[in-house]
Order: sequence, then C-alpha cells, then structure tokens
Amino acid sequence: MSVVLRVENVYKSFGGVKALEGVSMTVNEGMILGLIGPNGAGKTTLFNVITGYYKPDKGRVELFGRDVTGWPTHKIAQLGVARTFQIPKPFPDLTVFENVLVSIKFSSRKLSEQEAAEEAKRILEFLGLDSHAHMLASQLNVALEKRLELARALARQPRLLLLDEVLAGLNPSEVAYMLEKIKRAKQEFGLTIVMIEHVMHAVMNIADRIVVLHLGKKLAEGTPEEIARDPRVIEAYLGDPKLALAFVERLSSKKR
Amino acid sequence: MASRAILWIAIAVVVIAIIGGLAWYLSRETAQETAQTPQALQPTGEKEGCVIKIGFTTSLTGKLQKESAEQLNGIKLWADEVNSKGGIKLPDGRKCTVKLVYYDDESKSARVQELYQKLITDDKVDYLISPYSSGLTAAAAAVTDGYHKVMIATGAASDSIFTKGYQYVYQLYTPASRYMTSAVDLLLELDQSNKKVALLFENSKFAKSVASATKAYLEEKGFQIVYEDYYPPGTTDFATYIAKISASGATALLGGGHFQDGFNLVKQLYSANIKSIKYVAILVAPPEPAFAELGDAAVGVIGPSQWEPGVKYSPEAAKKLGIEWYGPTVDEFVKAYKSKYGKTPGYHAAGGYAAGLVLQYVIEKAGLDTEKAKEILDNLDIMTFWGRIKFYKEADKHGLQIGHSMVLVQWQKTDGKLTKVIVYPEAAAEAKAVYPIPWSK
Amino acid sequence: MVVSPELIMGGLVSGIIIGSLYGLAALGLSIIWGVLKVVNLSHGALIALSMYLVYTLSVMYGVPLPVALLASILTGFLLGIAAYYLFVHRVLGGPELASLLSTFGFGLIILGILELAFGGIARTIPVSQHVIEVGHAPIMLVQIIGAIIAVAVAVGAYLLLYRTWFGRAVRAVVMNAEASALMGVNVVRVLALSFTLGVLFAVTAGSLLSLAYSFTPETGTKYELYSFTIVVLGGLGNPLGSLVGGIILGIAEQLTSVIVSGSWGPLVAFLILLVMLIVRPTGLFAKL
Amino acid sequence: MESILEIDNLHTGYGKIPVLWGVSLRVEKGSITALIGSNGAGKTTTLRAIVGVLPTWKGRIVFMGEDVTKTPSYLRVEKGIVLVPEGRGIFPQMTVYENLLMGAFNRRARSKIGDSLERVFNIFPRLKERLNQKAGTLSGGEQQMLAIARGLMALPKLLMVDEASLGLAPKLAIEIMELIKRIREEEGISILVVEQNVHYALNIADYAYVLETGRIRMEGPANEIAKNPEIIRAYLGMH
Amino acid sequence: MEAKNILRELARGRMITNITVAAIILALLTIGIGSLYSETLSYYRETLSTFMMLFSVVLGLNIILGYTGYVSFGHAVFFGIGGYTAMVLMYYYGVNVYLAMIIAALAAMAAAQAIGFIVLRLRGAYFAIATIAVLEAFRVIVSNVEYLGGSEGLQLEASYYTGYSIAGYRGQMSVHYIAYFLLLGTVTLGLLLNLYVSRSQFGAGLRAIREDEDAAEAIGINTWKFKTLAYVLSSITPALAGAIIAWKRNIVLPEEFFSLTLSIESIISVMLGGAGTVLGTVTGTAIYHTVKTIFLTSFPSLHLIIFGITIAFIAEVLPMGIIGWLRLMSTRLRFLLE
Repeated sequence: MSVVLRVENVYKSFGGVKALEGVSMTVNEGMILGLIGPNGAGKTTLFNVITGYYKPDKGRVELFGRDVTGWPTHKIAQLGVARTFQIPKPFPDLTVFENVLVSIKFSSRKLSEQEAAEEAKRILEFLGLDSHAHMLASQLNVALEKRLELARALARQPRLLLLDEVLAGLNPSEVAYMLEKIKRAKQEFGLTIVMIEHVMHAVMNIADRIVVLHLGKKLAEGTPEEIARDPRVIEAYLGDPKLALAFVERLSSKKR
Repeated sequence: MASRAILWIAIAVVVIAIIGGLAWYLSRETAQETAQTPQALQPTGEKEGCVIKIGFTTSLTGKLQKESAEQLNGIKLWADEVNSKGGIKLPDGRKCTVKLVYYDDESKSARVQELYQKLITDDKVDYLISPYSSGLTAAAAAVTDGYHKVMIATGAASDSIFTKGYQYVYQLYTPASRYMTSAVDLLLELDQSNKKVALLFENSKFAKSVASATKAYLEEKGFQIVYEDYYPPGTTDFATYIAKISASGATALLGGGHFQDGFNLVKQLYSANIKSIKYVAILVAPPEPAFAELGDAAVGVIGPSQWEPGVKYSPEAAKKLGIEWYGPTVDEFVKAYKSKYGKTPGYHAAGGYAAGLVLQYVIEKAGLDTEKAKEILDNLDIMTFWGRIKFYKEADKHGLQIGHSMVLVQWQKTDGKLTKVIVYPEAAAEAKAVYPIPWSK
Repeated sequence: MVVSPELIMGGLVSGIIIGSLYGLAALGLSIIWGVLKVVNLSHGALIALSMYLVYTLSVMYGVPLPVALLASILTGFLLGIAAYYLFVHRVLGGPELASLLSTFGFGLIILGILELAFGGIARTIPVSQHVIEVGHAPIMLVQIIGAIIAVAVAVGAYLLLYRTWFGRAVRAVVMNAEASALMGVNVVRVLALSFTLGVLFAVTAGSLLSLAYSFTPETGTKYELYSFTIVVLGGLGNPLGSLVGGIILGIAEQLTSVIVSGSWGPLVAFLILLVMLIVRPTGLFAKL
Repeated sequence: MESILEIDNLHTGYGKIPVLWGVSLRVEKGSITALIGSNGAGKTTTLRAIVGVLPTWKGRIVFMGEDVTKTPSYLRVEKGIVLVPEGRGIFPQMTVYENLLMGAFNRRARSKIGDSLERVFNIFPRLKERLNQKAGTLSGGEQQMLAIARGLMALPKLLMVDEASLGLAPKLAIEIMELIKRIREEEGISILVVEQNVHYALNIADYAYVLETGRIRMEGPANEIAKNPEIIRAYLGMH
Repeated sequence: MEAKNILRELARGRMITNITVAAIILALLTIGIGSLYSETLSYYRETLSTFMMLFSVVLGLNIILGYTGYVSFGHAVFFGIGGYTAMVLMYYYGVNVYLAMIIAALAAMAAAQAIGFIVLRLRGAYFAIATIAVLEAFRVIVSNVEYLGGSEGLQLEASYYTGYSIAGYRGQMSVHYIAYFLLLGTVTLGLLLNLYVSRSQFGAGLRAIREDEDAAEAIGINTWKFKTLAYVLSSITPALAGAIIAWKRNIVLPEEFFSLTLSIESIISVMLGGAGTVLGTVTGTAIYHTVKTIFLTSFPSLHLIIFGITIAFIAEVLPMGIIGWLRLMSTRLRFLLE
C-alpha cells in the first residue's frame, strides 16, 4: 500500500500562539483517517498546512511521495487533493450547477462542454442535489451547503480528499445520509480520505484509523477501538473516563 | 426586503420629482429668454424674412462655467441688438435676423466635438463661434475646419491651435505668446535696473504656454531669470514657493494661472512682505472684480487683460491708424451691457460680443458665402470697441490674432478706495502705474 | 538655485503646519474607514461644504466668525447623522462597491448644490493676514492657529477614543461588534455616531481651512486624495496616526517643493501611498 | 422555587434558516443550569436569542417576570442578562483594565465600578497582575478568566457562559469550572452554562437540559442526567 | 433538470447574447456607413463615438471588476497610457494611427502587468484606493515630463492627417469617420473578449476568484496568474480607445486622458447594467450615456444632484444592476441573460 500523505514534525504558530507543535502522521492509500480533538486543537490548521494555505514554520509535508512543503495551494490541488471547508465556502452568486461545473473545469481532466455538464449532473445526482441545481449557492441551507461542498470536492476527481467537519450542524438523518455518501464515494472514486470530525459515532464508525490532536500535539493514534479506550483521549476529549467508557461499551455492543 | 425597496423607490421618485420641479422652475427664466428670439425673428426685411444661424457650444456646467457664462452674455447681447434693428443686411439686399443655436459642452472636449458636428450637419448653422478656452476650441476646430465652416475663436488664447494648418478658424484674443510681454515692456519703462525676475506659473496648458513665451521674451530683453517653477493646479499654499522666491533675491515676479491660485498667491505674497520685490504681474486673476476682496494686498498688482471697460479705443484712434472703425463705441457697449445684465462687462463678455460683431461685419460683406467670408477675414483690419482686429494670413499661423493687444490693469488706491485702472499701453492708460509696489517701501 | 539649510528649515516648518491641517482633514476619513469599514468618498465634498457654510454665515450674513465656525460644525453634526441613515446604513456589511458608490453619490449631491448656489468662482473669507516668517517661508497666523487646533482636535479625539465610555464602545465595536453588543453597547448608535464624528472632523477641518485659503466647490478633492494617503500611512481610525501621517505628508510635499519643484509634490503623496499599501497596509501606527 | 428566566417555545435561526424549533427552559434563581447537546444542536443560538443579539421569531422570553422578547439587546444587558460568549470575544487591542471597564458599560453597572473591580480581583487575582497588558497577549486560560470577569463587571443577575472550557487544557478547564461554581456561591448569581464537555457541565450544574437539533430532548437534575445512558444518544447523536 | 436541458438553456442564452451583440455591432456599422453618405447621421455618429469611447473602457473594466471582482477605481489609466503612447508615436515618429493603436495596446498590457504586480495583492477598498493613486500618479508624471508635452499636452499638426481618406473624405474630414470605425472595431474586440471570458474556462476561474479566492485556490486555480491575466486583458480596449481618441481629437492632455471622471463613469455604467454580464455592460452604458445626455441638456444646473441621487439609489437598492437583478429573479433568466 502506497503512502498518500505524510506529515513530518510540523510546527506552526500565529503570533506566539502555537497551533501545531511537532505533528506527524501518515495516511496510506485507500484509508479513511479520522482527525479528532477538542476545538482549537489545531486540526483545521493542519489541513491548511497540508493544502498549502499556510507554510509550516518547521517540518515537511509529502503528498504521493513528493515533498510539497511550501507549494502554493493551487499546485497542491492540481496534484489531486480536494478539500472542504469547515465553514462552507461555496461560490455564492453561482448556481449549484455552476459551482460543480467550475470545479470540474479545473480538475486535471480534459472534458468537452457536454461531458463536463454530464459529469456535473452525475455528481449532483449522486449527492441528491439535482433538484437544487439552479438555486444560487447562497440560497442553500446548511445541510445542502455541506453537500455542495462535498460535491465540489468530488467533482475534482481527487485522489486525496480532506473533509473538514462535513457533518457539523446536520441532524441525525442528514448525518447518516452524508456518511453513506462518503463511504460510497470512497469506493466509487477510489479515494483516500482524511476527515476532521466532531460527531464521534460517525468517525468511530467510518474511520480505519484515528489521530487525536490536543493543543497542537498528537495525543494518540490508533484504531477507533484503541482510541475509544485510551484514557488520555477520554480525559482530554470527554472529560469523564467513566462516562466515556460507558458509551464505548454501548458502541462496541452495537457494532457486534 | 421588497417593501423596503418599494419605499426607497417611492422616496427617490418624490425627491426626483421635487428636484425636477425645481429645475423646471429655475429653467423657466432661460426658456422664456430663448423663446423671445423667434419673436424677434419676425420678418422685417424688405424682400423676404430670413434667418442666419450662428452656432457654438458654451460651458453651462463644469470648470469653465463662469467665464463661459459671461462670454455667452456678450454673444446674446450682440444678437439682441442686431435683431432689434431688424437684422443684418446682406450684400444681396435681404435683411436677415440672427438665431443663436448653442448647447452645453460640460467643459469637455468629447462633448464639444459631438456638438459641433451636430451644429454643422444637423442644425446646419451658417457661422460658428468657438467654445470658451483653448482646449475646447482646439477640439472644435478639428471638426469645423474639415467642413470649411468659419469659426471665430474667442476665449481661446493658445497659439498652437493656429499652427496646425486650419484655414477657417480666426482668433480674437491676443495669443498667449503676447499675453505677458506688455507686462515686461511696462517694467522696462518703469525701471531699467529691475532685472532679476522670478517666474511662478501654474502647471496647466494655458499658463505654461504663456510662461514659455514670457520666458523667451525676458531673455531676449536681457533679464535674468533667478527663479522658475510651476505649481500643480489646485495649489492653495505658496509658502515654500514664496520662500524660494525670497531667497532667490528676485526683484520682480511674473506668474499665475487661474483665478483661485493667483488670488492665494498674491494674498500670501503680501503677507510675506518681501521687500526686494518691486513689481508683480499676475495672469488672469487681477482683471476679475473679485480680486478686490484682497483689500490692501491687491494694491499695486498688475495683470494683463484682453479688454477693460476703460479702454480708449475710438473712431478717432482708428482714423489715426488709417483703418476702419466698426460697431458701437466702448461706452455704448458698456452701457448696453449694464442695462441688460446689471453689471459692468469683463473681457470674457466683451470677447463674446466682439465675436458676434466680427461675424456681422463679414456677413454684411460676404453674406452666407463661406469662401468669400474667408477672403474678407484674411484681409480684415478694423478697429472696434474690442480694439484692433487683424489676422495672420499665411498658412503657418493662419488665423492668429496680430492686431489686438493686451492692456495692463493695476489695482490702485485712490481716496482710500480700491479701483482697477488701466496703466498700459500709454494710449489706453487711465493712470500712471504705481511703482514700486507699495509693500516694498 | 542653491537650496540653503534655511530654506529646508522653512520647508520643514511649513510642512509641519500644513501637514497638521492635512492630518485634521484626514481624521474624519480615518474614523469612518476604521470603524465602519466604509471609504467615505463624500469626504472632499463635505470639506468644501463646510467652507461654504462658514462663508455664507460670516461673509453673506455677517455672523461673527467664531459663531459661524461653530454653526458650520454643528451643521456638520446634523448632516452626519442624516447622511448615515440615508447613504451608509443600508450598505454596511455589503460589498465595498456599494458603499463607495453611495458615498460618492452623496458627495455629488453636495457638489451639485454648491455649484448651483455658488458657481465655480473662488471665495475667500477675510481674516487677519498676519504671518510669521521661518526660513523665508511666510506662515500665516491662521495656519498656525489651525495647526494648533488640529493638534488639539487630534489629541481630543484620542482622549475621546481612549478615555471615555463612548470611545471605548467605538473601539470595542471595531474589535468585535457582537461582543460589544453583549456588553450592552447599542452598536447601530455607535456606528451612526462614529460616522457623524467623522463628518464632524471633516467639517472642522474644512472650516479652519476656509480661513487660510480661498476655495471652490472642487477644493475638497485634493484633501480627499491626500486623506487616503494619510489614513493608510497612519493606520485606520488612529487619530494620532492621522496627525503624524499628515505631518509626514506635509513635510514630504513641502520639501519636494523646496528641493525639486512644487509640481512634483502630489506625486510624492501618491508614491508614499502605493509604497505603504504594499509594504505595510496596516499603517505605520497601530489601528484603533 | 422562583425562576429568573423562562423561555417558552422559542423559535429562531440565521437568515431564513431555522435553528431552534421551539425551545422551552427555565433557570431557577441562584442555580447553575446546564444546557448540553451535540455540535450544531443550537446551544449557542439559544444563548444569543436570550441576550437578544438574535431576534426571536416566535415564542417568549421572560426575565424576572418581565417579558423581554422585544427588548433590544443593550437594554437586556442593563436588566442583568449577561452572556460570556463562545471564543471569549475579548477585545484584543484593549488592556485588561479596559476590557473590564467595557464589561461595566451598561448604566446600572457604571456607578459601581469600584466595588465590582474589587470583587472581580478577589475571584481572579491573576487579572490584577496583568491590568495594563493587552488582552490579546494573555494566555487562553487567562483570556477565558477575563471574559468571565468582564461578564461579572456588568452586574449580571443571570450569567450565561458559553463553552468556557473550550480549547483549555483539562486542568485549566477544571479551574474555570470551579471558578464558575464559586461565583454562584459567593455572589449568588444565577448561571446558565453551555458546555461541549458533558462531564464538566454536569459536575457543577444543579439542573440540565439536553438539546438536540433545535429541540429540548431531555431535562432533569444534573446528577440524574449524568447517569442516564440516553444522554449519550443525544450528545453523540447515536441511534 | 436534465443536463441536456441545462446545456440547451445555456446554448439558448448564448444565442440571445450573440444575436444581441451582433445586432448592436451591425446597427453601429450601418449608422457609420450611412453617415458617410448622409449628413444628418453625422451627429449620431459623433454621439455614438463618445458612447463607444466610454463603452471601450467599460468593456475592459468589466473583465476585472465584473468577472474577477476587483474594483478598479482608476481604470482610465489605461485609456491614458494608450492615448499617450499612440500620440508619442504619431507626434515624434509619424507612425500611422493603425500601428500606433496596436503598440499602444501592447504598451498598456505591459503596464497592466507591472501595475498589477503592485496592486493585485491588495483587496477591496485598498485595491480601489491604490488604483486611484496609480491614476493620479500617472497624471502628475505626464504633466511634468516635457517629452510628453507636460501640462500643455501634445498636439498633432493638421498636415499629419493628409494621408488619410475614406469614401471621398480626406485629411481632417476623414478622421471622424475613420475614428468611428476604429472605435467600432475596438468595441467589437471588447465584446468578443467579454464573451470569451464569460464562456471560457478562464472566465469560470475568474468568477471563482470573485466569489471566494481561497476556495478558488482549493479547486486548483492559480489565482495570481488568473487575476494578473484578467487585469492585462482589461487594459486592451481602454488603451485602444485612448489611442483612437488621441488621434481623433489631435491632442492629448493629462487631465483629459488620466481622468478620474471617466473611471467613475465606467464603474457606474458597469454597475447600472450588472457587473460580470455581457448584456449588462451594453445595457448599463447605453442607459448611462442616454440618461446623462438627457439630464445634461434638460437640467444643466441640477445634473450633478440628480446624478448623485441616482448613483446612491443604485448602490443601495439595486447593487446588482438591472441585468444582475433580472438574473437573480429567476434561474431561467440567469441562463438567458449572459
């Protein structure tokens, strides 16, 4: 299995506030990596370092075996990396259809106008957005906005997909819908996914491996089971080990 | 949201309606005025009634609005006088009234070209008068000359318009190259030893061209230019310029550009009280009556003027020169202007009237035949209330004014009252020039 | 011509005096830009308007000058409140273009009224022409008084912003409008008053400048363009920054005039602006 | 027991998108009430509606027996509803002292600044040492303390604290929680806390509401809620 | 909606735009040719020349302001650069106007590249102010450099025009006709450029930048390259118009060629119709030019006030412009009104 993403000993601070302090991790092809941690742990900062919005103060980022540290964002994107934003950033004055179409046009594929439109339609259908194709992106509600965010990322046919809290603010049925789509997308598009997520059961369910960040440092890494039982994680993340263990029990029993 | 938008639309409609109404109310006056012209056009001639159309643009808006308005007053006065006498008698015996066709050019050359085109091809005017200012006249000439339409340029002092090879454009104003030369001549007359001159002109088209001509003339006359600078248009503070003039040891200052900067320059110069400077001549500002607001600071300041109500041009003077006198005397013109507009005419107004007068002369001799008119203008040498009028006829500077000359005015205090008097040339002078300027004593 | 140290001295001093007035003119733009994030393109027109207010009252109606000045400033205050609700409130938080255009429209209305009422001829207010000479440069007494008032107003504005409840509320709104609302600040009122304050500074500057120089309706344009530079130089919303920025610009302009030629003066201003925008768009001094 | 705040069937949201679908809750006088729930459940929205920076679409907010549904937010603050916002919302370029003064912006609090400062320094002695420091240069924990202290300066009758433990190391978070508890004990102020960390919240609260997708799912005494396995469902959105 | 339907709608919208654009160009061409033979059309020829001068600047501005979202407040700088470059070539080297135009456009593009390098790193109001500063700086420089005529400007001799002729008109007389057709050519080029930008992948990238520069980077758009290219493209038609006008008017003056008024007029035109649409630029400029002419002639002394109210009104009530507003009203219109 080849390594898609390797982050080595990355440091990043903003005016004295240390957002990342020596974070390292490796993502293999075809896996879903969950990135969890309390708010302000540095998860989104890590995404921004990987995608080139921030240059790390120290350390390196490797994508598909190439050192991309300090590359501009668009070049990293062109390597086959797509991301969603925690606060969705659709192109508000473009329609849903146009949003996806723009993304297709700037993927590495060379498609004719007709093919691009067909492809856009396919992706909108895949995410159940076809009935909203002509709405302006600014008119969407949160749930649809998140789907559009995902649609635009998928439209790039990426090899690595970075999802930043795509489930936040969704109700349980919407969460279930999104999870389903993410799983199917992974299969259909042959994706490798890194996802930042707060909705614990989701990430526990879907991720192959989990990395826990806390105050800019990597606190733990392992399978969901391992993470759920790690007392440091429980302490940092949920507060009460007993309470956490109780739900881990439930979780395990439900899985079985 | 929508209801708010409707509210806004409603407010806007009301506001626009109010302003529209106001505009209509205010414009009524001018509308009536123009409405009078057709009445005056009633055929009074022997044979059949005819109308001669005189076209021009004027800057009702924009930066040239004020000067342009006076020029328009002058033209209107001329047209009214002509029409009240039943019109102009053509060589073929017809008597034709005059109709003024004019539009607002916003002080912009793009509009000028558009509108002169309209005047020629749409309104089919017979003769043209220029807009106010050299820049606009240059733009207009580029259109009119191609159509072989005679245009009398008034309010345009630039020399360069007349070096472009135009054949049908004639200048009434003394050109910029001679604008300040008489101020130099006067200085020579007053004090042979005053040779250190400072030049401080505005960095604008007109002032710059006056400056370069003046500079050449000064050098020719053996003056020493100890300081030379150009200030950006809109300058209000002259402290550092004055400091440098003071340090340069200049004994005379020539400069200026527009009213506002000339006004501020003199105001600050007076306050600075530079004893070494004995002679100050400023462009444009001094002939304006508003210059008197400077009070004591204005005393002794000299300025070139195209024309003043006090000029002494007369039929006798014409006779002395052996040329024809044409049109009203200076006093007649001033009186007529005063009775119509309630104020003394300045040179912009006089220039407007004179443009009409020249056209009247031409029409009387040549009727509506442009080529004949051109011939008459090329050989014209007359004197009017405006002064002598004679155009350069060779192709290299065709149409340039060579007969008319500037007068110099100086603000003087007589019996504690500030008055503007003509001090040069001697023939036209009302009083002797005060020298040196009072503050240097 | 030799540029003597004496002339340089004169340039420096007049630069400081004129610069203080530039700074005062910029202060209004700075406050509005800093607090409301609106570049007030009616700034120059407001400056011109106040000049004509002083003129109308003192010259046309013979009101004593100090009263005319105060009345002009008071009118500015009322106008500021009205202008906020008519031209600014609706475009706050929208695209820049909307606020640029609506304030520009407001400026045009003022200019139109001034053109209509007074025409293009320059007006002047007769005051004492007394000057003090520094390095040959004649510096008018009214300019010096103006500069002193400018410094006083800038310091006053500083104290207002840093030492009063209102000022703290303004700064709080700039830093975090929602948190300020949570402290019990009426945010809309603060915005409206800040705009009014900006207008107030503009008319104060205009009223003072009207005493030193003659003016036309277009006089404000130059101050507006210079104010952009000064605000970028001094930091948005920082009164002392505006003052210092104005003085820097004044000195640069006057020294250019002394050493090279006055006609290059404006270029220096725009080059300073461009360099600042690229090198340090936050200004030399901390913003509000 | 007397209630200081009563919310009845509150609906609100952002733009046209509803977030709360009829939330009703009560805060007893002198109690600590906790509002917990998963991310995006509408906890912060509820607090913002109570303090009035978000308009109420439907429903009623009664504070100390007075209907404040239509009262503008700055007047609600004056009546004593004070929110310590999520992310602290301190004024970074102001000094600690100025931040505290801003806390006492409302007219009722202004006259008692001297007393208030003394009380606040008593609870947060660390702030007194940093009085003239720019608030933006404080550490995360200190900023959170400052935010709460600033809230106290407003002389709240109801203090609402949104996500006080956010981004703090556990030790610090616990310290903050203890301070909140102490404020209730020493000042007798009614408190409504919103917490992502169930443990912290339930530990200090008397009574708790569990919010899920804009509706109250569950309520009860904090210790009972803590034991209820259903909370996991609500909090973690499990089915 | 089916993808096919979408494509059909798009195609229909493009056809409408194509037909409108073609009709406008044809109408202008007809009037131009007509004016060669009918004197009564001459006035319209001149009015339309003024209109096309503004329209050329608007078409350039729309690329950077409409599609890319950068409020260039001093766009007339390219009009000035074009005019002055052409004039220097004609005045000093006797270059004919056609070659001068091309060189002027190239010079403006080079200047745009250089200016863009400085100003395009700024956003929002800072960008707007910086572009004003650039414009003013150019004006000051030009009015102080003797080679460029300083404040007196440069003026061509009448003899310069002797070589030009069209349909029997020669020299000075031919200028206004030839200039009309040159302006028409510039406008056509501008419309084609705008159509290209609105339909190409490049234009899609610009729109993405306008909407959200970060998200645009994330989908692989080299935003710096794109916006620089947009700025360079936006300088072409203003520069060509500047060159033609310099030749037509035979004189260049600093304040007329580096004019803040022209910049602002073009912004208002773009805003009025709706930024970022081809039809919007046409509508906006046409309405602006007509309304202004009416205001000027009917309310000469009040036109500034009425204008101010109109501008503020647009900014507050119709910030998307007329076409933009129609597009917002329904998605169908969105495709039809490109």
